[in-house]
Amino acid sequence: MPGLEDLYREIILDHYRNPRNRGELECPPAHRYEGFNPLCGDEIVLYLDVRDEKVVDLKIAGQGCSISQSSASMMSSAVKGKTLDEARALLRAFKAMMSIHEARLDAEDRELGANGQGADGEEAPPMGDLEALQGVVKFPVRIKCATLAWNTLAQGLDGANGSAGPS
Amino acid sequence: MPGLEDLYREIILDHYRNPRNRGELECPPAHRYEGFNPLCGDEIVLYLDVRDEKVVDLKIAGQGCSISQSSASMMSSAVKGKTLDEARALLRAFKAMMSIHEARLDAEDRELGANGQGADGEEAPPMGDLEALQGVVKFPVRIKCATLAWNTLAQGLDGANGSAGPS
Amino acid sequence: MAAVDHDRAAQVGAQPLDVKAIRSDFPILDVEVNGRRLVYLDSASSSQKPRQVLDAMTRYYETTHANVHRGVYAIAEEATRQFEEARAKLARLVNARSAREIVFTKNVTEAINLVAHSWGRRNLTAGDAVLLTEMEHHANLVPWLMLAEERGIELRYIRLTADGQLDLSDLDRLVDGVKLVGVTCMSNVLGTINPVAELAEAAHSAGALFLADAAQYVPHLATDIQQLGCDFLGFTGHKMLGPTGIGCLWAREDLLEEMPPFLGGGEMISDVRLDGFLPADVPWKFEAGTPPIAEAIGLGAAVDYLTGLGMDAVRRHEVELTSYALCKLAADHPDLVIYGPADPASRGGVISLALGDIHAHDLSQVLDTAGVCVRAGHHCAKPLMRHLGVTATARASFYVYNDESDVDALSEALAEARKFFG
Amino acid sequence: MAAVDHDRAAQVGAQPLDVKAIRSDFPILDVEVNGRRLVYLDSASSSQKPRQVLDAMTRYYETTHANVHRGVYAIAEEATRQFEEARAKLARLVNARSAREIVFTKNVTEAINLVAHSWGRRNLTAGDAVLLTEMEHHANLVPWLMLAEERGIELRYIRLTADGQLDLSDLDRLVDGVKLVGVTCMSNVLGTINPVAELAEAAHSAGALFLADAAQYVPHLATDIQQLGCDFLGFTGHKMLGPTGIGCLWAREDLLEEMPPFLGGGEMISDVRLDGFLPADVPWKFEAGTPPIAEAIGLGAAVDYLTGLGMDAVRRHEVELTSYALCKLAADHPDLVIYGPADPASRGGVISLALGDIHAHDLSQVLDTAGVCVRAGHHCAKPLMRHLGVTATARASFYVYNDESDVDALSEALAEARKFFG
Ligand SMILES: Cc1ncc(COP(=O)(O)O)c(C=O)c1O
Ligand SMILES: Cc1ncc(COP(=O)(O)O)c(C=O)c1O
Ligand code: FES
Ligand code: FES
Repeated sequence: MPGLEDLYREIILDHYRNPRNRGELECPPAHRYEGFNPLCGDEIVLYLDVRDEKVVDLKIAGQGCSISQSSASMMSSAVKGKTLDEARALLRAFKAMMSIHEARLDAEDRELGANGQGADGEEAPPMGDLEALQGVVKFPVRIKCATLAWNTLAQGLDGANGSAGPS
Repeated sequence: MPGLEDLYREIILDHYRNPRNRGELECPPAHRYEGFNPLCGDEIVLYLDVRDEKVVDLKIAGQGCSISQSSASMMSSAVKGKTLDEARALLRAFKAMMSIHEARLDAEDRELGANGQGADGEEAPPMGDLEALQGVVKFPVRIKCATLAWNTLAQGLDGANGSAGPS
Repeated sequence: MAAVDHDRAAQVGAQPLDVKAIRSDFPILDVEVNGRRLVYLDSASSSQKPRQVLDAMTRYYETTHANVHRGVYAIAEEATRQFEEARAKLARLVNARSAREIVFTKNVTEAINLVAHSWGRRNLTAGDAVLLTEMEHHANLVPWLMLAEERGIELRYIRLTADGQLDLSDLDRLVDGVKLVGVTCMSNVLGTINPVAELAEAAHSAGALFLADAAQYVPHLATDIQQLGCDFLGFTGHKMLGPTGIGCLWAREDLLEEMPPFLGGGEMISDVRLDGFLPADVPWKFEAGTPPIAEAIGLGAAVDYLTGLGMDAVRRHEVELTSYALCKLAADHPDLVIYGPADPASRGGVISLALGDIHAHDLSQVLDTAGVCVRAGHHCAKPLMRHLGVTATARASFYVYNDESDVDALSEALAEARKFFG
Repeated sequence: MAAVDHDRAAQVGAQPLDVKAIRSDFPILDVEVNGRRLVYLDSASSSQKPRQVLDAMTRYYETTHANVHRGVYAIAEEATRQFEEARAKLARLVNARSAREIVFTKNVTEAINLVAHSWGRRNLTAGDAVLLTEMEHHANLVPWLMLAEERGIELRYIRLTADGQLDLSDLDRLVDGVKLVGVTCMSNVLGTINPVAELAEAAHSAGALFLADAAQYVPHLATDIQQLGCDFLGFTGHKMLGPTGIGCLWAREDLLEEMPPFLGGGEMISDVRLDGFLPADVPWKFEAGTPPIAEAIGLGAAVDYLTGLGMDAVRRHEVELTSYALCKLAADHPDLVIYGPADPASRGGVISLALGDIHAHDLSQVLDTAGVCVRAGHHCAKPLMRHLGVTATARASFYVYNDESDVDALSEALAEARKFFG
């Protein structure tokens, strides 16, 4: 039985109590993306300002539990100022860290060998504070909390791809 | 556990091997009625010739198991020559004998106090050979076999009622 | 302990429940979670099962399992007998006129879908209206939303008052011209017990039928459909000490007779040809395929268990426990928000709460480490959540095996949670 | 004993089953009927359950029951884990690409109705044709008859040859222009194993989808949906050592994605408003309400039991036993009519028979007094019965716990029956 301290690491509670990059950005130039966790009904709103293939600014609004809020806060710190490619690498690495359980439906069959590495064997970027979220995989129902902000970011990165620059 | 001899009394097997009143009657003057046992798909065809409120003749066709066939045969012997009222009394008495289980869905609630007597407390007519079918109630699935011919007769008596005489 | 006497149950002088003896019938209550005893406060989601129910099913499988209805050999006859006896027990439990009025389904959700598909598709066309309430469980919303989308029927809703009761001030207008009124007997979020008999009468006066979602009612209160005056009433086995995989629709026999079949297959036919079929008699017409046989027998044993305790005693116990909980929690936690009616006599043992700004899922997670199981989420009542202005609540709910020590454990765990996130 | 070697299973060198050891896992086989041991020959109706399956369900209820999917407390997480693990086991059993392709239903009848309602109502309109066979179980007839009545779709049928095989001489014409072909993998009356892969290919060539009713197949033969090439495949728990109250639909994920929901309620939504809803992801989109949780876990244990024996070994055992039975019964009873294919390699362990002019129900009743359980009736395949020109047959069927002594008991009991009615 995993204990509370596996889930609620000190750093997580810190990001929860003092969320970084909370707020809104003007659209345009930023874009607005919504993420929704159907399990609980919580919602995250991501404002993403991408210029010259770089995340020059981002803000987080919406509400959710401590895990989703702190994960969003950590994500915002980790991604801000990064190039789109760096952000994508981070996203892949984070999803891989979470995938052990989230992909359970697939992981149990022969299709998907989730092993915490990017599919193409690339080297994972350093995760920093984000490592603290690793404990979440022991609480399967909460994985969607941790990935909510990241799935919303994924939408944003796809969007930035599509429009290929600021709009 | 009831044994085979409770179900297949000698007299039943006799009626099964040598069915009485088997055949057809010309319609008109007779009427034709069909009875169907959805549990097994067996069917009985009853030809009923009623004149002056009396069953002057009847014949049985169709096919079914030994219980349904012998019950039909006994019914035909018991009813032939009887007045409609006598036939109805016999029908009621037979259904009451069978109702202990057939009406189980109702008997278990407060609506119906099935007690083997006509609803109005009338005296039951002598059952003769038909008593042999009493053992069937110990085999609930077979009750519909025993009552098949009688339910068909009921249609016929209702029909005779409706047209009030030969047609 | 603050005994409450408003309730009918209390007045008929039901014996208090011997909770200690009851607890010993529930093996799961001996389980330890994180080294603490299991404090199970999620019976509104699904109740635990007594030995008697588990034994009835195991005994059935070990001695007489066979497919029902068609076999002439002894164990098949016995299986059929036990299965149909379970139906009769359920009929008696809700005071049905006949066991033919009980249709076995897989859960109450299927029961309501059955009504929407079979009665609804036969009787509702574009422009017809159905009246529901804002506090319905998704089970009594989505089937009608699907029908609305497919058929263009109109859905109306009874709104809620500030303290979580149905706002009936507008009922006459709302009910005017509707064909069906569908209402939960008791809210699975707020605990509110709705005035079912009154609503059924209003429905009938307006020429509408009345469907009761009794998923939270039949397990907890003596249910008399004659007195409630419903036309359809659905409930579900796993919330009333029974197994998963079984639910019930009670419906007036004449309605069942007129309704077309729902699912097609074996058991529900009296004849099949390559170009058509004849349905069987009620209730089997609505039970396509092999039914949940062991589950029906298990549910029958659950009914025996509940009637052994006495439904009035069950209700009295829950009124008392809820009363204690409302007092105790409010006293211990001034910052605690408790949703729903304040009077224990007009509510069931379901308490939705919010502690400061701690998210319901975080709260539930922390309570779990103290062995206290409460549900966090929207409780399949998202429109009600929107009405309350929240996405989720934490919900504690009681049943026959809970007592004051469970409430005390909840209260202590809430204090721990406040400290943790403070 | 006449070993038969035509079968693939036999060729891969499966170990013979240790029937004695297997029998000791089935408590019901120790029951006595009329002072005789129970000779259970009705597994095609419903199989018996091993200890391992009953224990898995009891253990679940006694240690970790809670409603699945939404709870964040430990026992609810564990319940969810076990429930979804059962889904994964079923996916592996039929070689699905992903557990998302497995939808839990209450029986295979519901699985087929799900396809008819959800896929059918979306994709079939008046004049569209569906091709079935004359040997279908009512479960794969009535849903389509209902749709035909409602929608005016055309139903075509593959007829049968004299020895109870599908008559494929006309297949090209029959399949031309149809949208769906629905076929039983194995007849529950004749035992005929149909050429599913070939039929699926013919369906696909004609632009149709292929639905397999595998209720009698998955329990008895290694099932590989990739190799069979189906689009939908349904089967039912209680015929494969699992509990009542659960069935499965396997379907291609892209088809499930496109299909509208079937029943509406909790679990199957991702959002509900008073004016609409959003369905959840597959497979949950099709699982409205509390699912059969304990039943899924029990079925998972049944899968473990079967794969422990090895499906090839199961098949080999049944081929050998059927072969023995066909020889023995024909030798002992020259007046016995046995329906269906003569070659044990192209049929399952299902033997429909008629003894002289003794009615099937009388026969079954008399066999019962010798402890021999066989099913009498139309076996939910009335069109097939009409084809055979009978209203009922007596049917003996085998499973892993049967052996030659059961066949011997059947043969002796048939002799007694002949004497009784002679
Ligand atoms: C071929 C076939 N299809 C469908 C069914 C129906 O199964 P169930 O009653 O479990 O839905 C059966 C079993 O009776 C069967 O043999
Ligand atoms: C009021 C109400 N209706 C319907 C349901 C649905 O019950 P089930 O999931 O057993 O169909 C529930 C339980 O979740 C409920 O509380
Ligand atoms: S509970 Fe909603 S995001 Fe965590
Ligand atoms: S079995 Fe058909 S009438 Fe008896």
